Amino acid sequence: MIDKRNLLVEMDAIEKWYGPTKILDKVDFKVSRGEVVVLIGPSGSGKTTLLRCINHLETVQGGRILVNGKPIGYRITNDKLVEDSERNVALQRRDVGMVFQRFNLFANMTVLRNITIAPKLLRGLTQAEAEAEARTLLARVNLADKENSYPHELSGGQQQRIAIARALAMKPALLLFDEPTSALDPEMVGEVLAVMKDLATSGMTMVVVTHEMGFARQVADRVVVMASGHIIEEGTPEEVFENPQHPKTQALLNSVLH
Amino acid sequence: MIDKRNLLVEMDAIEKWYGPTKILDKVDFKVSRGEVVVLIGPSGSGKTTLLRCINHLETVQGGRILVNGKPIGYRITNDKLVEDSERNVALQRRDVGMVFQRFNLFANMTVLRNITIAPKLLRGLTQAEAEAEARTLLARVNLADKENSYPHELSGGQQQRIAIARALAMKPALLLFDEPTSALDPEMVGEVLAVMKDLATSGMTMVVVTHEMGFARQVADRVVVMASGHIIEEGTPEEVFENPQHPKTQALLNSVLH
Amino acid sequence: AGLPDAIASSKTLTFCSALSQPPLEFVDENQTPVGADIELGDELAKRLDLKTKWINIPFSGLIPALQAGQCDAILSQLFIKAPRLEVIDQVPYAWSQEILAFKKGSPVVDDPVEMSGKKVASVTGTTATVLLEQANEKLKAEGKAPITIVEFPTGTAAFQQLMIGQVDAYGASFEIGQYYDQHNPGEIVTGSKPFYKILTGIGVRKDEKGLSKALEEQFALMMKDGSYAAIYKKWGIESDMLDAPMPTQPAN
Amino acid sequence: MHFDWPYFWHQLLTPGDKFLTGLGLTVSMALCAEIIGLVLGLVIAQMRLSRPRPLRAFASLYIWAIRGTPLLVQIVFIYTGLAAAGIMRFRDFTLFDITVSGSVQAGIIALGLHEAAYMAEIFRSGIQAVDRGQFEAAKAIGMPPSMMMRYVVLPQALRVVLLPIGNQFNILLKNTTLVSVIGVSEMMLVTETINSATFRTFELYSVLGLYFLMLTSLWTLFMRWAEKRLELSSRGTATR
Amino acid sequence: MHFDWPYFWHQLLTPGDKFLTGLGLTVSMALCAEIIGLVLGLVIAQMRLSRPRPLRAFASLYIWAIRGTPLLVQIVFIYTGLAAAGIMRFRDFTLFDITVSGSVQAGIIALGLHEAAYMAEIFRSGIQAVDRGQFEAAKAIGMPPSMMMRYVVLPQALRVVLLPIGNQFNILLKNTTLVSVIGVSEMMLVTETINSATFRTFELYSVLGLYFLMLTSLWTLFMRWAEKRLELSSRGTATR
Ligand SMILES: Nc1ncnc2c1ncn2[C@@H]1O[C@H](COP(=O)(O)OP(=O)(O)OP(=O)(O)O)[C@@H](O)[C@H]1O
Ligand SMILES: Nc1ncnc2c1ncn2[C@@H]1O[C@H](COP(=O)(O)OP(=O)(O)OP(=O)(O)O)[C@@H](O)[C@H]1O
Ligand SMILES: [Mg+2]
Ligand SMILES: [Mg+2]
Repeated sequence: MIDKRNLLVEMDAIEKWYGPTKILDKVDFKVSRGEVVVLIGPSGSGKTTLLRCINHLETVQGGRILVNGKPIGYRITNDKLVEDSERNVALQRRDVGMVFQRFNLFANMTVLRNITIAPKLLRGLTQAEAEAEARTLLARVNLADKENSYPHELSGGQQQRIAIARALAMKPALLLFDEPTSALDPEMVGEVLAVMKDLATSGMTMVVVTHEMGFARQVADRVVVMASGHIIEEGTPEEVFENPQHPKTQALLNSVLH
Repeated sequence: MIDKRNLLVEMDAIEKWYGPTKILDKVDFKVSRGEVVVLIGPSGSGKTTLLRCINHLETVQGGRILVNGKPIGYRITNDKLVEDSERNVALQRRDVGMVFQRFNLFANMTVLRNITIAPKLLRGLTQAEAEAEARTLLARVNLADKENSYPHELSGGQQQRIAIARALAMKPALLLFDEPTSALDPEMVGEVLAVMKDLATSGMTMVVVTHEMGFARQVADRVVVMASGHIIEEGTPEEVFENPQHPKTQALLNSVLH
Repeated sequence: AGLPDAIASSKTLTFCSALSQPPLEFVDENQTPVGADIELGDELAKRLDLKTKWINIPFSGLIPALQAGQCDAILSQLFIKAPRLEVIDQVPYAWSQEILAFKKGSPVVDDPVEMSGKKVASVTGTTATVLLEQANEKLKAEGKAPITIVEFPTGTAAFQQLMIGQVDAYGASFEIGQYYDQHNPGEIVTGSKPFYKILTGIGVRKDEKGLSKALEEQFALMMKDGSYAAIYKKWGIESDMLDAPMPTQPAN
Repeated sequence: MHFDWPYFWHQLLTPGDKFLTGLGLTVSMALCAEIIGLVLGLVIAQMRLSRPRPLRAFASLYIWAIRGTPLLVQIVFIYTGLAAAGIMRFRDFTLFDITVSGSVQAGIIALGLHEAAYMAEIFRSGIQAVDRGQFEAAKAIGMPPSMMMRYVVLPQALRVVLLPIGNQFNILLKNTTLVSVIGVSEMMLVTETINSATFRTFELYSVLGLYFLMLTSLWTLFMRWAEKRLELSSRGTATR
Repeated sequence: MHFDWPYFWHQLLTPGDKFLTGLGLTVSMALCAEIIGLVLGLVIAQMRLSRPRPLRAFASLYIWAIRGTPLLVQIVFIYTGLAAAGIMRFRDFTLFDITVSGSVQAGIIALGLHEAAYMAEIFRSGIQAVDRGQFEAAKAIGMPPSMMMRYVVLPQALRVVLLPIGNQFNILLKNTTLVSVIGVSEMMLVTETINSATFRTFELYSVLGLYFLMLTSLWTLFMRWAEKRLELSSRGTATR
């Protein structure tokens, strides 16, 4: 099922501790180019933590993470992993976009500036180029008319779509979503999911933590189930949803679907 | 209907302004000894303000308030009303107990101390006398076992019953209640209303602002309806509830009862 | 060696002085430094073809300021004393005498020891403070009550405390006491006899022998041509004049 | 650079009597001034929150004037200025065998008056942090203002004001150095005096700085401990 | 009591050139020190919040030592102590025709270093008040720390720090009086020298106090105005 040469994310035997508590216990997790992976699991199972390890927003205490074939957050010096400088990690993160539950748009900037700032500063675009790209992206998320608004003037659903556009503006190889719709009022969930579906269809590699089972069923190439810091089950949406093997998966699906 | 000699509260042509806004507009309001008056009216109509004028927690800009035949908050000097000192007002307030929506028990004192402090300091009781009285009152509000608790350790219903006991400890001639149950979870409303009914039955003079129409029906001698700073209607509960005269009263009853 | 480079290039000689010690150094109503030491310093500099600059520093801060390079020399009735000579050189130019100043009406005594149990003001870091402390040692040995020494950062503050009556006496130099006595007639009575006399000198950093040499030479010339005497006469302190030029201390 | 280590260690570890007396004076002046500041500050805070206009105006004026002018100016003004104008002269007095000189009195009073303005603002914000309902309940039950303050409001304000009061005391400790200008032989003036005989300014002021660092750090540690205790005790009541 | 009213009014309304120069020096020293304090304070705040342990430790040590010792001691230490130990000597220099004397330089530096410790704490709390999500979003998009600070965090922290910075500047203005001890002719030392010729302490220090009151009050008014403007402008964006 997994084609080694085509791997975009390769996590091997990841261990993560918070103080004395083990949060991730030798987790192996791989994502191929173009794949859409949905991550589900009960609260506290480590989904957010796993996601945040991919772009090194969390440090790990054991194991190895390769993004695009290169280790992230660590350099290999004399065969030993050495934590990399913030500056180098920042470079590596440009390939990995992230969309947060609470949107986290830059509160001091207009929508347009939110989207253009990173491409200008980090991809070296001119103001005009960055704005042109930003307007294309805004059109894509159906918010062409909001470029001069400030985040606090927008609804949650609008903010989340801007957040997606902002992430796309860096032309990442991979997008991470951490419950992108769970802070939204129900009437806004649809507009965000529509944008995500559109992305998936266009071939973007995505890892999505979500409780939206409908989305998973329609869009996911693979569903991965976590519990207490382990991956307990994975497979196509059909396999996992119709025929769950692990009793915890069954319990989870029961609670989410009803 | 009103026996002049028996009046406990006599408010004549009360005017109250907040800055440029008139809150009470020439309100006449009288309460006889032993009477239970329930005050209803839409939000912002001035019920709380009227109640707080009775014990001079609010100043008035016109009119006259007598409690027990004596003016409150003002002295008559050379035939003119002069605002009284805080110290004198404090003396006059001892005859008027008040129970607040948010209980306002003294947060730094145990239940017992909440009840005994004023009688000790103001009525000159000894510690032993004050405690004996307090225990009787605690038994009356069914909280004999809570005397050493602090307010934040009690439920809202318990706190409100303590607040009633605290007010009673000063042996007031009159008790004012400002929506005593509206900050309570529904399951606690009953226990507070029960104590209030008991008080009413025992002959205590009470003015109660409340939305509990059942209570008004059962206990009130008179229901007074306010709207926009005026008293628009009054009468027995039967008269007001069964046969409201003023269209605003009808609208109010519709919204409260349904 | 000639003058230090910094002086030669800026053409300015900078003095540190506690400008609260009339008639030697103080400020007039226009806030300009005046006094016998000031005139002496200006004249010495003129003869070296230099301008002067005066920096007002509390007395106790003078030597630190010199060490810190805030100025090239100290001209501020700085007595020549062994501990000072360990850290700086001094070019002698006059005598000084110590007295106790009293307010009119107070009993006048000649010896600090007689101030037992009383309060005496002095300026932090001056010899008066040291002399008062020595008197206290003596009093202690005799089992008598010590003098309460109250130190102030400036002579002005100390003098003012005396005028206001918050101290009983002010341990000062004879010259200062005499000046206040003349300028506040009837307010001050100086102690009848100076109880201490000491050589006074210009302070110079030890590593600037060129400057001390130059000052020493010019001072000798001033003595010869009478301009030295003229300054001291003008300020009424002829009794402090040196009889003959003396070498820079410590001599070696 | 030449740092005289032996001299430094000597001064640090075996300070002379004069220095220790200065240390004692620093601490005791700070404590006395703090007491004045607390009492007067409380009074002024009450005035600021009281009804009569003249009282309120006076309190505001006091706070504005004291907080708007430098402490150093206040110290000289009180000690020398008042005496020069013939208004007030600080005379030595002896209490239980301890003679308190006029300059020490003036210093304590100047520091205390200064502290009071800051304390008044701290108390005011503490009192205003108490829930309005507590005031109303106390009034409604018939307590006169003084009783309400004493039994209901101040005990509840205490928690809020403790930390800022502690920080302010730390500032006061450091401010005692300013009274050296009126001839009070606290640590700074003693150091100055020693310096004028030895000229080891760097070493001496390092020692002085370390002593102050010790005083202020000890006080900070004490405050942390007190805060933790208070927290524990309140948690105690919360779960009783 | 004898108060010389004519003299008082004369000094207040027609202060001499020297006094006005002193006033100018007071204000310009405060401004220069504030700039040093702001820049250095920002650097130290960043160090305190940064990852490398030695940087963090240095920043904490700096803040602790400066806040734990009296400013007066710091001033003397920097001006006299450093020179006495042969570490640093402040020399006059001339810039655009203005000669800045060594003592003024030392004063500005001492005040600036002092201010920096307080500014560092203000900036730190301002930065910590910014929502964590803003940091994470900036990191996730690939901004290195310096860029994140400059474009995302500091602009948002600004609002929180403005008021405490303003208050701190008021304190700084008053603290300039302390440099009179190293012979800087700011307002206080000028007053002192005038006093040494006239001994009208009470009147002179009243005038000095009033000038300071004017300075600090003007600054307070300016701050209120600035705050209101900021509020209005933000309300503007909120309802756009
Ligand atoms: N900063 C932290 N310090 C200590 N423990 C943490 C921290 N962050 C997360 N945890 C713990 O790590 C575990 C995994 O957390 P994580 O947020 O990854 O779970 P999750 O699967 O995303 O849950 P949810 O569905 O609630 O978001 C939980 O037990 C959580 O309590
Ligand atoms: N402190 C105040 N300042 C200005 N206006 C006030 C203040 N307190 C009350 N008001 C106004 O006075 C009017 C009457 O208020 P009041 O609280 O007496 O009404 P109410 O009948 O008790 O309403 P509710 O049922 O909501 O408690 C309202 O319009 C209210 O906005
Ligand atoms: Mg999560
Ligand atoms: Mg109400």
